[in-house]
Amino acid sequence: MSASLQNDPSLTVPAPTGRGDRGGNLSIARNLGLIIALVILCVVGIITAGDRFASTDNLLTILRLAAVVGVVSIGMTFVITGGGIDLSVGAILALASVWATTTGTQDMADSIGWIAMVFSALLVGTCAGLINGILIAYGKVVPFIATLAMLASARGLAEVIADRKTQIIRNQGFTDFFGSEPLGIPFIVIIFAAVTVAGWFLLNRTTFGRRTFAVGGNPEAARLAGIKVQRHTVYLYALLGLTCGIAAVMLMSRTTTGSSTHGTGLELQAIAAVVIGGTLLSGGRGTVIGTLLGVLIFTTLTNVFTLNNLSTSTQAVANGVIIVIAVLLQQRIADRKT
Amino acid sequence: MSASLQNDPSLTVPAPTGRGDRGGNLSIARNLGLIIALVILCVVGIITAGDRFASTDNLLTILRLAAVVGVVSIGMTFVITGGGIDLSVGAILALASVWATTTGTQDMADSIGWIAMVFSALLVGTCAGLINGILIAYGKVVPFIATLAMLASARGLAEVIADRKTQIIRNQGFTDFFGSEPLGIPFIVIIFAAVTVAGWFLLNRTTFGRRTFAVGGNPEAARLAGIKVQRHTVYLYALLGLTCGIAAVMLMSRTTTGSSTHGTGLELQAIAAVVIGGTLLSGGRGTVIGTLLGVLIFTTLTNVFTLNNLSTSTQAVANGVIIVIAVLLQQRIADRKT
Amino acid sequence: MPQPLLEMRGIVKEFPGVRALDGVDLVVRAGEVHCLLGQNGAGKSTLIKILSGAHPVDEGTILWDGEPVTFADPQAALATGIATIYQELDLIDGLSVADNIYLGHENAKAGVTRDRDMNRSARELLRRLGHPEIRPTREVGSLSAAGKQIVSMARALSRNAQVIVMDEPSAVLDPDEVDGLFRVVEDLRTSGAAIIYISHRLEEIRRIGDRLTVLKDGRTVATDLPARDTPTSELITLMTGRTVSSVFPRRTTELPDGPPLLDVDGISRDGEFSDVSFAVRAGEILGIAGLVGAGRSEIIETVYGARRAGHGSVSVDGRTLRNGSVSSAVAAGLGLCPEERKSQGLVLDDAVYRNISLASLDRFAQYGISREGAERKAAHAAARSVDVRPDDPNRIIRTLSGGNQQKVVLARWLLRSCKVLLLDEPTRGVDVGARAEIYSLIRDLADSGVALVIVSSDIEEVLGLSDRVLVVADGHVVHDGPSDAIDPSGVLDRILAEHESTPIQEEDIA
Amino acid sequence: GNSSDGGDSDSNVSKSNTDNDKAGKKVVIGFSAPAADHGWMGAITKAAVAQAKQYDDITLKVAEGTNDVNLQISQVETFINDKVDAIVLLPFDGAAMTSVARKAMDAGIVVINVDREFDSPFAARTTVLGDNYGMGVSAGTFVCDDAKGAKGKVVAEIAGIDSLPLTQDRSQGFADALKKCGLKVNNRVAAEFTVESGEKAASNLLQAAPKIDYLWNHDDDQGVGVLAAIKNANRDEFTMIGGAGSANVMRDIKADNTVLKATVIYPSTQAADGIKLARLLVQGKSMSDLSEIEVPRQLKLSAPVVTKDNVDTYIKSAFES
Ligand SMILES: Nc1ncnc2c1ncn2[C@@H]1O[C@H](COP(=O)(O)OP(=O)(O)OP(=O)(O)O)[C@@H](O)[C@H]1O
Ligand SMILES: Nc1ncnc2c1ncn2[C@@H]1O[C@H](COP(=O)(O)OP(=O)(O)OP(=O)(O)O)[C@@H](O)[C@H]1O
Ligand SMILES: [Mg+2]
Ligand SMILES: [Mg+2]
Repeated sequence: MSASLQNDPSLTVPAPTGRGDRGGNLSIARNLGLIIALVILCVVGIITAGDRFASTDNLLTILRLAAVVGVVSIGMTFVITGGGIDLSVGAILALASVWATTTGTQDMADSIGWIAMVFSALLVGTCAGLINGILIAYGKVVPFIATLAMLASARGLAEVIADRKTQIIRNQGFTDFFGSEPLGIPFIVIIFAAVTVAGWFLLNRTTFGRRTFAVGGNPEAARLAGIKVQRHTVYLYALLGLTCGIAAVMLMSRTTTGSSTHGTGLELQAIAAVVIGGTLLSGGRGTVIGTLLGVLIFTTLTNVFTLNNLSTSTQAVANGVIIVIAVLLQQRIADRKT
Repeated sequence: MSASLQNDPSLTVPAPTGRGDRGGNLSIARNLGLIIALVILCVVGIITAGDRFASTDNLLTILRLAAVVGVVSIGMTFVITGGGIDLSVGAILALASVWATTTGTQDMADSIGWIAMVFSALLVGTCAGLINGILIAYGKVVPFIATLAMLASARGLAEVIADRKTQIIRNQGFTDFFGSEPLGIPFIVIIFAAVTVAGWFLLNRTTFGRRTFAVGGNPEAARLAGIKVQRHTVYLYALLGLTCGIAAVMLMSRTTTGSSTHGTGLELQAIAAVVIGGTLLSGGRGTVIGTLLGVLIFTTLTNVFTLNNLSTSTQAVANGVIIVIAVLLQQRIADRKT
Repeated sequence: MPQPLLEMRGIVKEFPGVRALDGVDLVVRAGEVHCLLGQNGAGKSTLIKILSGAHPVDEGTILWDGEPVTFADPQAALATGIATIYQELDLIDGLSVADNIYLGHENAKAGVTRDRDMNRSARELLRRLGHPEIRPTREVGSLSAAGKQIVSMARALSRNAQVIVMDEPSAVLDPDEVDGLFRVVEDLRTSGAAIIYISHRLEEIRRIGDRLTVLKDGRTVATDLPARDTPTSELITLMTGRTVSSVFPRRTTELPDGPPLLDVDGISRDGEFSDVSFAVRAGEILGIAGLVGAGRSEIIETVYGARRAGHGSVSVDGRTLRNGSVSSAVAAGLGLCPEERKSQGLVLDDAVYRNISLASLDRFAQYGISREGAERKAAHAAARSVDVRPDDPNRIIRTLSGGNQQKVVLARWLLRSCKVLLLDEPTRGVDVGARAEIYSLIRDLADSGVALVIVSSDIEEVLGLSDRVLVVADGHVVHDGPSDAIDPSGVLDRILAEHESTPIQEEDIA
Repeated sequence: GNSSDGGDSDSNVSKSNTDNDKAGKKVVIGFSAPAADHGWMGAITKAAVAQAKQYDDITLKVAEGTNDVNLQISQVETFINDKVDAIVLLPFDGAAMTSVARKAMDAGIVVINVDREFDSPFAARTTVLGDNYGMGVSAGTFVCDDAKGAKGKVVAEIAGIDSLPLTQDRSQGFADALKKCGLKVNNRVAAEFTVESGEKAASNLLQAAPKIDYLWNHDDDQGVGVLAAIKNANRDEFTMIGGAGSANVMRDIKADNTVLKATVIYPSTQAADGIKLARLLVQGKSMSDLSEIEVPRQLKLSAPVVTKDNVDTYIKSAFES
């Protein structure tokens, strides 16, 4: 073999990189690639679309778009860090949105307030997540299969409940509340920000977060250190289910509907954002900030494409190429810094 | 110390599971759950649909349906056993089918024979797989992201090439050859059988297969044993690309078209079949027979549903529930046998 | 003097933040057993990984038969004639024994493997190693750690190499198997091969070593020393830079009378062990002796709730533990240092301090919110008390040397201050200096009222440390008594007696 | 077939020979549609783009086709930020896009709703609709006429994506029309508008129903697959009716050598019409063939049945799938 291979860093044991969002300069290095990618995207946006890109309105448009997938991606960060995966998020979102907009729920909302709709969306999301978690932790079904089954079942159930009709939200209070823009910021963007901060705090500053890293990093070691691994796994999926419920409410407010087609393809978007962000698919390493950056990169990309009037197919090709370049870039930078 | 102690059998502890398809009775135990699930499905089919289910025609219908996803699943078994994953199979299939049916290729086929179409489909598939492999092995892009990018790019490219039109195959030789039914067996079913046997042989009886297990089970250990892990990884993805090319030819013959919409959702179907079959998503353990059973279970399920005139939503719900039950069943049986 | 077969000169290797090797020299001649000594983290494994092509070298030259060579990858080293048994088991769990032995140099024709031939020659190798009972078709993942070590050795032998490197091969073997290993080493030496042998057990080096090289902090501090008659004290001083008395610290106070703290009552598990009972008082050390595979690990894992007991019960302080629940055991004050630190003990990609505090998270948290500073400080103190090197609590565990990883697991339970501590092979892979420290730590823990259960394959260690000893053979307790009333040969006699009374089932070798 | 006769995408473009085609003030139009994951939808986008090219005064912005309402909403938001003059919107889900369309209208942008209706009249200035229910009725009526009152005919249906309201409408229309002559749908499967899914669904359906008299397939693009499956199964005892009206299918009808005897048109020019209307509205013009001064609020395109007898009339405007 050639001598050049000797300097190939890949041949050596993986370089120690920072784990979570902390660890000082390491984590900045790890996110630096993402930040650079985002900055480049923004520069491209400004060059090609000028003020149309660099306006408050456009920024809010990007954030509004990012909010739904963002909230789910934060939840997904926990599940993936904990060594799992969830393909059913889009279906759970659909089921929650449909359940929360049935005539039954809407009637209830009319009498006791729109909170009934929010509550039922969150409840349905959490319960579906709980079922995923129980199947995986106690039933020992591999996450991929368990959540694939949930994907099929939840969407099927949503269709049955909705009778394949898009359900329109009549409750004005609901639309007014979630459609409001305190200080000019859309309410769902505020929710997204709140979920991100809460997620960051939970992952990096609490024992729950610490256990998540341990469970994902080495479940056997975690178990022998006295952590209730199975129970924790259930919590993780339930948490993700809850974020799906929140996302359902956000999408309900955005579309003023509940529908069994909501959230189609959401699972791949969320997983991609999490993984691009630097969370390891094999578990044990996760970063909420990275996920946030991942979501923003994908959304900004779409925005720049739309502003530039690219054809759909070209957009798809460019999308793929840009993702790969971003990842390669990020790796080179991370390698250099450590 | 006495000689008798040297033979202490307790140096070895009870065996948990067999590895590949070898290991005799162990592998039967591992597949027993799947076989039982398939038998139950067939019994349900016979009870509910009688002769319409239990006829040669229907059997061939099931096999024809299984053939396309089956061939890709065999390739996927290799990639997953080798520790990877590929989300781009459907898109690669679409690209290969479109490329092989452009007017250019079809004109060539008219002059030098339909083999030109087959050849270009296989070539496009293999090259796309090669790109995946190189990105993953040498570019160190995680398989999930690399193949997600390929998914977007390949389908976008297919749309550009096809100009979003369904391309109809004019070459009669092609349709006749692949549409033939030697001994009453559809040719594509024969291809499926051949690919399965070849896949089994390659995985279980060759150094290539042995190294696939090693690379997936413990890449660092494989490297230390002198295996060229990166090169092997490239081979694995190229092989999967090749099976996508084969599947493209099969689908072209079945639908007499090439289209950028071919193979939509194929990735999840193939991965699900492989994982249900008992191949570990984390790599190092894989079985071609299990994958075959997995594919047959999914296809038979759809067939039984359709024979019974179930609505798509009900099918989806039932699908999810049945998958979970099958997996739970299989685990209980495997646990008992070891 | 004949030309050395292998010379490594001025080898330098840097990892991010550490200079693991800082100009190491190593000269090996054909037909010798060359021992490599050094503390945990001295750089022994790193040196041999450079030799085997696993790591690229930063600086320095390697001469083979006087010719300079570079090993770009493991294949190059293997092709030159250097085979390595790595410290961390490097086998593929999903493959069979024979497949693992011949991985990378399969017996194949046109890519099609000849399984029958490989199985036959694998069986031959295993027989040569004294382990015909390991079936070549068996899946490696189902073997015990000792079984895996044997397969690793068979794999190195299968390469017919001129230099065979063995990085702590004896760590998981019992004395009997070490004898077998040494017979093979002897054969190899007579046939003209060179062996580089790494071990922390000085008595082994005395038995088979010819010459030795001592590493300290990434440098060669002594070379060409005669292995047999360099005084132990000199070796220890060379390695550690100080003097260490490696005697077992004796009990200074009288064992206080009192009710048992840990009470194990007739626990059994099908096919593993049956009807095991013992009780340990506060301040008492119970040793469990036996050969590898006797079921000792299973017993204490069951006590700890990591395995569900088929029969019997475990109680701490009079309160019965929930069967099969580790968290209830931990809540009741139990702690376990498991046998396999990598797979059972550590989150390899996490920092040292976070691994140490893993069992004490709640102590450093208020309403579920971690108090990071306090946690890091306490964990750092615990790491210091067992002398984890380098002294950096933020280091990722994976980059620590094997022995230092073991110390991190110990530190975890020191931090948690539990009532009952179960230690499975606590000194496996730990150097002489650190071992003495661990012994005195164990002593101090006992003196402070902790009840300890220690499993070790080193019979001297069990007897030296414990107040009472349990001898286990084939899943039965064959002896239970004060440890000063029995000596190592007495222990072995009990085990042998048990073996003779129960016929050994031969595994089918066909 | 393949775009063998070149430039056929332009054949769907119409130009009226009135003043309306004279260049007027510049019009910026934003266009957003679902993902072009099947032939008809691909044809829709292509026709819209081709139509816009006919006019020098139109600047068309095409957003990435998507089935994700969240993304489609943000595309409309981007158009609003961009201050386009008009938006031609084929929503993935009409109801779900209503509120953002309304926001656009409130911002003074002319919104043309295509194919899938909003649930508020204030959300669009004009709506161009294909008649999905009518399609089903046309297909059902064709069956009834052909059966000539015979009872007990076996009718099968291969629907498109079942979770879309338009599929439900088509099926409803079909069932209602059949009821009038005492028939019903005996076997129904759903595909996904793609060739591959059509082939799959049809293979299984043909097994489920050993004898069929009539088969209605909702979409001609998936119909290519359905026909392949029928050929694979060697079945020819029934009459098949298509849907949407692709050029392929019309050629098949004309050739009259397959089971396919008719198709129900579902115009793929709706979005192109939308573009034209948007231009007229922004430029303050009217539809010159109507005496009405304003562009009407709703245009419902009819769903005629194409058979061998009238195929020549329609084949020119059919889309190449
Ligand atoms: N991949 C790595 N990245 C960073 N540092 C490493 C890596 N591998 C080893 N080191 C460091 O190099 C030094 C030498 O480690 P090495 O494993 O060679 O020690 P050793 O002598 O084999 O110890 P032991 O007796 O405990 O096995 C240690 O400080 C260790 O932390
Ligand atoms: N069924 C099994 N499958 C896989 N590994 C097992 C199984 N049973 C036990 N082991 C592992 O094999 C190892 C050795 O078990 P063994 O029965 O030899 O314990 P022991 O007598 O305590 O030996 P040691 O002296 O190594 O501690 C343990 O680490 C245990 O976890
Ligand atoms: Mg070492
Ligand atoms: Mg043990």
